[in-house]
Amino acid sequence: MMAVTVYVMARSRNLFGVVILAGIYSFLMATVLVAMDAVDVAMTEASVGAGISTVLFLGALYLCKSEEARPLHKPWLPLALSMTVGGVLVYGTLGLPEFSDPAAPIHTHVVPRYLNDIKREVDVPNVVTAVLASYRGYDTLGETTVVFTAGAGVVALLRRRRKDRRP
Amino acid sequence: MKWAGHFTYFVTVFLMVAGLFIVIARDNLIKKLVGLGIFQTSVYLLYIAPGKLVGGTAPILSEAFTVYSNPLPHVLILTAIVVGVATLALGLALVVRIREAYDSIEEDEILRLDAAGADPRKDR
Amino acid sequence: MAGPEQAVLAALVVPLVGALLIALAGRLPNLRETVTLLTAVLLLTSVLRLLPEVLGGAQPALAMFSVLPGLQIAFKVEPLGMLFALIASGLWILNSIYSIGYMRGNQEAKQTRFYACFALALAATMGIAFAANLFTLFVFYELLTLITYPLVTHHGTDQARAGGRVYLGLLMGTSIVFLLPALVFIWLVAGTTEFAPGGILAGKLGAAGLAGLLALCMFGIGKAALMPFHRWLPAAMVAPTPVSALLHAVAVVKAGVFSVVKVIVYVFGVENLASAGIEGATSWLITVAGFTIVAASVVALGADNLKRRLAYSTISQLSYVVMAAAVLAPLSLIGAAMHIAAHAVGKITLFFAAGAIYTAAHKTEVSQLDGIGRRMPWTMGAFTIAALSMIGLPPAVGFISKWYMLSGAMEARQWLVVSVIAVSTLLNAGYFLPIVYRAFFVAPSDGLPGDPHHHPHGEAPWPMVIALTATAAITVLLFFMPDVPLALARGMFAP
Amino acid sequence: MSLAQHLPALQVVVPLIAAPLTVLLRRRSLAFAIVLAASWSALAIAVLLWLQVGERGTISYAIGNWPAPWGIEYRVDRLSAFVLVLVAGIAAVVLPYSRASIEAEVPEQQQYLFYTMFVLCLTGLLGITITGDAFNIFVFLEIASLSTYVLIALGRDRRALVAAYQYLIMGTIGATFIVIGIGLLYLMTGTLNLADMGRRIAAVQTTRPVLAALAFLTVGISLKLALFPLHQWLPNAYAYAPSAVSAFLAATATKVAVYVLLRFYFSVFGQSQVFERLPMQEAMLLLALAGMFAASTIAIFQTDLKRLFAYSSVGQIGYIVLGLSFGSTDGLIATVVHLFNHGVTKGAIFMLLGGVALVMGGTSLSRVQGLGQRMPLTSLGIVICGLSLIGVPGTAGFVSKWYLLLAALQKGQWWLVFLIVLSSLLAAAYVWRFVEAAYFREVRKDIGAAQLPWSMAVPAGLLVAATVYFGLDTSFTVGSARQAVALLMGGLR
Amino acid sequence: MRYDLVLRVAAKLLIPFILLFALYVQFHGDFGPGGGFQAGVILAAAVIFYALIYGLRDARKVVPEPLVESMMAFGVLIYAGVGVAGLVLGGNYLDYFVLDADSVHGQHRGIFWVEVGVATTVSGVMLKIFYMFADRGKVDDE
Repeated sequence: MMAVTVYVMARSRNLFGVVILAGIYSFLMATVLVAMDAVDVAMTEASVGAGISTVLFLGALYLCKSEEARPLHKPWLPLALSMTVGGVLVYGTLGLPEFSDPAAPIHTHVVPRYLNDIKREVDVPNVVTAVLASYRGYDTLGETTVVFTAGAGVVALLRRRRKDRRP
Repeated sequence: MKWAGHFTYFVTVFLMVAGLFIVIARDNLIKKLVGLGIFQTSVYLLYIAPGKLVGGTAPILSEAFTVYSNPLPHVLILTAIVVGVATLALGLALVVRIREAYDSIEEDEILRLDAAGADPRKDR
Repeated sequence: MAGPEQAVLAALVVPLVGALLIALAGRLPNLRETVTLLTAVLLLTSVLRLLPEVLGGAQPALAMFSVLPGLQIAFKVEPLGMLFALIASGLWILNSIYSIGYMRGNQEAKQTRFYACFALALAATMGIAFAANLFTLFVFYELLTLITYPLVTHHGTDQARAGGRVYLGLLMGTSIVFLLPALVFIWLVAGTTEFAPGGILAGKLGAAGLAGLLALCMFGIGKAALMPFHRWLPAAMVAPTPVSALLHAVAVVKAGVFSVVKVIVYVFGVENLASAGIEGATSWLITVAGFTIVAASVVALGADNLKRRLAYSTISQLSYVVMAAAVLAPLSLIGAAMHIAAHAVGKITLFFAAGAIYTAAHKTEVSQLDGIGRRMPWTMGAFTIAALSMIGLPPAVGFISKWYMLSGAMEARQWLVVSVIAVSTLLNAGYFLPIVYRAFFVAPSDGLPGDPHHHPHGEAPWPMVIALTATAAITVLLFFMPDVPLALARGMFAP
Repeated sequence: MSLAQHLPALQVVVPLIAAPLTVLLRRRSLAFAIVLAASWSALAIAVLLWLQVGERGTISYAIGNWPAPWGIEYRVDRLSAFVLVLVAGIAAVVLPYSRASIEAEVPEQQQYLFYTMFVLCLTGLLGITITGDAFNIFVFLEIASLSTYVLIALGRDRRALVAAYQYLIMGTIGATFIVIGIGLLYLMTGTLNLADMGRRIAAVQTTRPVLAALAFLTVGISLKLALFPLHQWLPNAYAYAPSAVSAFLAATATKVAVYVLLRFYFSVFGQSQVFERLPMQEAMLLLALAGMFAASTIAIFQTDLKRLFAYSSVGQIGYIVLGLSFGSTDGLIATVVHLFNHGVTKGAIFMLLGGVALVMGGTSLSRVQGLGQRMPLTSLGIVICGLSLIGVPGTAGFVSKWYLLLAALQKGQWWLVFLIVLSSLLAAAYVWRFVEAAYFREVRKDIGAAQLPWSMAVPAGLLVAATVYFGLDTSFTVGSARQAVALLMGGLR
Repeated sequence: MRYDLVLRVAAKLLIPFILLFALYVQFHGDFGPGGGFQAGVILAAAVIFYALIYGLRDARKVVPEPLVESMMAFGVLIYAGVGVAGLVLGGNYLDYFVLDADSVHGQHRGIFWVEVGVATTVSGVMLKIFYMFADRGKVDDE
């Protein structure tokens, strides 16, 4: 289903439609994530993917024309390129442990401490929050900084300049 | 069984290929960004999927459950999503500025304009 | 008087300071040129200060600092270097005197830059002369190339730029493409680049390796103008005459052949090469050098432009040194060393004369020189003596160096070398004597009144005349009392 | 609890805190003061760290007091300390320079934000260098990248926008590749801590995911460091960004990317035999050579100095990667040393060019005619740095070249030796295009009124001096490099 | 549509709830899904919603731009500040254990403040970006 959406997005040239589809796509992604028990991620994806980015896109489209020009050249090269990348990834993933295999390293190595000792160490039921804010709190600081960077950057780029108010 | 066991990976790969394709192949700047978004989201799956344990539940501790999905990837992806949207915002801001400066959001067209020579009015 | 180490340091620093002062004194020409002369004199004195030490067998050394572990910027005054330094610093004084006359006589532009670069070039030359290891030699070699570039392109015209391109391209190109790898390789094999009697590669490489490495070095030292890398010399003729004199007689080309001799003696080691089998290692070098000698002489024979003819003569004369060194016989090596000196004084005289003619009569072609000897007797007299030295006839020092080379070649049974020397001597005579003949025995073409070319002129400005007379005098002097240079040349083999 | 043992954290946090302050205060001069203080203290910290590491060896700092691999670990070893010094040092020099050049190039209300972005970029680069956690690398990489995009887009010319956009696209793709690579590694090892990864990877060495991860990481990072076929973003970015930005990026951004590559190769993959499975070294050798020649050749035909030297950067990166491809001690020394030397040299060149742009109103070859008389010192500086690019003895470039040749000769690859020296002749060719324009053309009377302010001349001169100094006294560069490489090679076998 | 009565009433009714929800997500993040980031987004969404209905001008009145811009900065400062606090109190950077006598409470406190910081920055940035784009739009239409 997502696949279909994506395909349509790739084909369609009406940017408005594309953006809306992107929103839908994010919602689908969110549901999938829920199915994967990643509720926090799902929530974020929904609010960000479907919410923020759609608004942003619309905002941008509102400033630009919403019809994409017909591509001039037949895109064989890009296709080949992305295919090879995909190929490499398939090659790689085939070696990965099977889906939901409890013996996979990620379940056995670092995580157990989070799940088992958390009550004693942090005592926050939502492990994600705990890890996010405490164990790997520094990543989150970085993440916040990234957001801040983006904000300040947008300001730097879009702030009106008194000089060239165009008539 | 092996192939079934890797189904989610294939979805991931497909999304990724599609996204990358859009980014490289399309000339429209906004379309590129959309593709970029898809490309990034595909990675989310790559991280999250292996974290799932069948019969497990969301990593929110309570007496009722014993098996939880792996929280660490969730954390990482939360960060990744945020980074993604940050990048998106910047990208769009750039597009807007480009549109003002060139009055076009088609890459090939812009390149043609540059080839034509220096811009009539400095955009500052 | 300060100790020898300080003297070494002085020899390096004096020109630098001089250059600085010259640059500062740019506003006032007189002061500027006094500074130049003073610097030159100071330099000569500090070099002379070292002479007795070296003749006494001492080798004053001075280690600066190491760039990489095992790669040191260090200096050591050994006889050969002493000889070279002596020539360079001594001739610099005369050259400065001459330059003053020339630059003023022709109202050259950017004179300050000229004198400053000149001083810097001398500093670099001293560095080469006193280099204690191949690395230091290489560094100063490159510096010399860069510093002389603005001198060569002094006029800033398109022609000058083209000439500069060839000059820099060939010298830098050869040194980076051939010499640098050779240097690294030597360091890798020998673990040092220190110059040592008997060579540092002794027993470290097979005949093939030696031959290859030798090839890299010989072609790498482009300043020695071995064919096919000789093009830069004629190209550099766009420079003002004093610069040509500097290039040909004082610094650049001498630095080239000097390096060649030094590399052969102290890096490869004579015995080492000889044991590797002279056919294996050096016969091709002899052939190349011999070919260069003859070919260049032939070209010179056909050249009408005076400076061009002199340039090709230089090319062939340089190859004497290379060839003599390649013979590997002690005598011939002494001859090579002597020839560095002999050719220096001789060739600088010739260029001074050419410059004087140009300044006084604005003539550049051989064919215009009819009867000029009567107008400029001193100049042409000096020219004649120098020419004799070039050909290798007494009473000029050229005779001595050629003598040693010949005897060395005979001793080593190198009949090819002998014959080459013989032929080239004839050719030399063939392209020098006609000039002398025209100058003195052909009636001047523009002598007749009413002739449009008629413009009476006498000698060039007096500083130039003094300079060229002095060099000519030295040429003769060295013939009668060659003891000092000979002693130094022999010193090469002193244990 | 002395401050000394918290240096690793402060190294990054000081500039990080400086960033929001600049936004709060919104005053250009205040922002400048804050950022200046931040970057100088960053330099001080970096030097202190370098000394500490010199004495006590690798420092490990557990952030949040969570032991690795559960928490995020900061890890300062000899290599990272070296790179930290480079980055912080360049920043500390560029900042005072930037003030004047920014006032000329960036509209007034934007300036305090420029400093914000600059210090954020510094934060990111330092963070990448100092962290010992794979995902943390990605996070700080993004901080650095996003701020870089903005910095570039602040350029005067509208083409700066397009350049920034292209860089954004390519950079993000690169970053995502890196994430994928990290993800695969994580899935196979179950940890994100680099050292831990390196330990655990031995068990799963040469499995497909690890190989794929290697591939993804290599491509992703190569995008960031503009290895030859992936360099398209670089020339425009450097050419149209504000001069100060060009100088800072040229000197640091790609270098940090190289550092990351070294990290992953030797700290993570090193212990496994991955390299035997893939023709990595051959591939890198080819790409490096291709870069050296193609980019240098393109550089010769540029008409704008900024572009010319931007392409030269791509070529020089070829050298860096070449040294890496040898896989030998001397090769790696060449890489690390050249990473530093080229950083200094290029920084100097772009700062000088910034001055030229300010005075002559541009850096096209037609504008710099007669620069030798107009700005004698500046053009002399450019020539000196040019010589360093060629690798003339007495300049920093020579040292790196020396080790490259040494490494090539140890392998007995004479053909390679000659290729290297030939490529430096190409460098000579493009440097001489400047020389002839500057010294053999008449001064353009019509342009160039402004005066070069001291605040720009002095820092630039400082870097030029450094270029010469590190060509004569290599105890710092080569010494540190030698230790760092010993560390890496220790990890390798 | 800016003056459509129904919408405005609906908005009046809705927005408080959205804000409430935001707060819930913020502080319930420890127990249920959610946390500072999501909260921040929702917060911003509320204001954006308001702006869409009542128009930018009013929105600016409620949430002036300078405030928004300083919010961006403050968030980061708070977060980094917590870290520094850890330093001051003798722990490592971002060390929550030392924030309170009882290390677990320390953790709680640390996480709480950190989340606040995140929420502040995020909502600030989102709003700012929204304002920026909106501005650009207005002028381009003229």
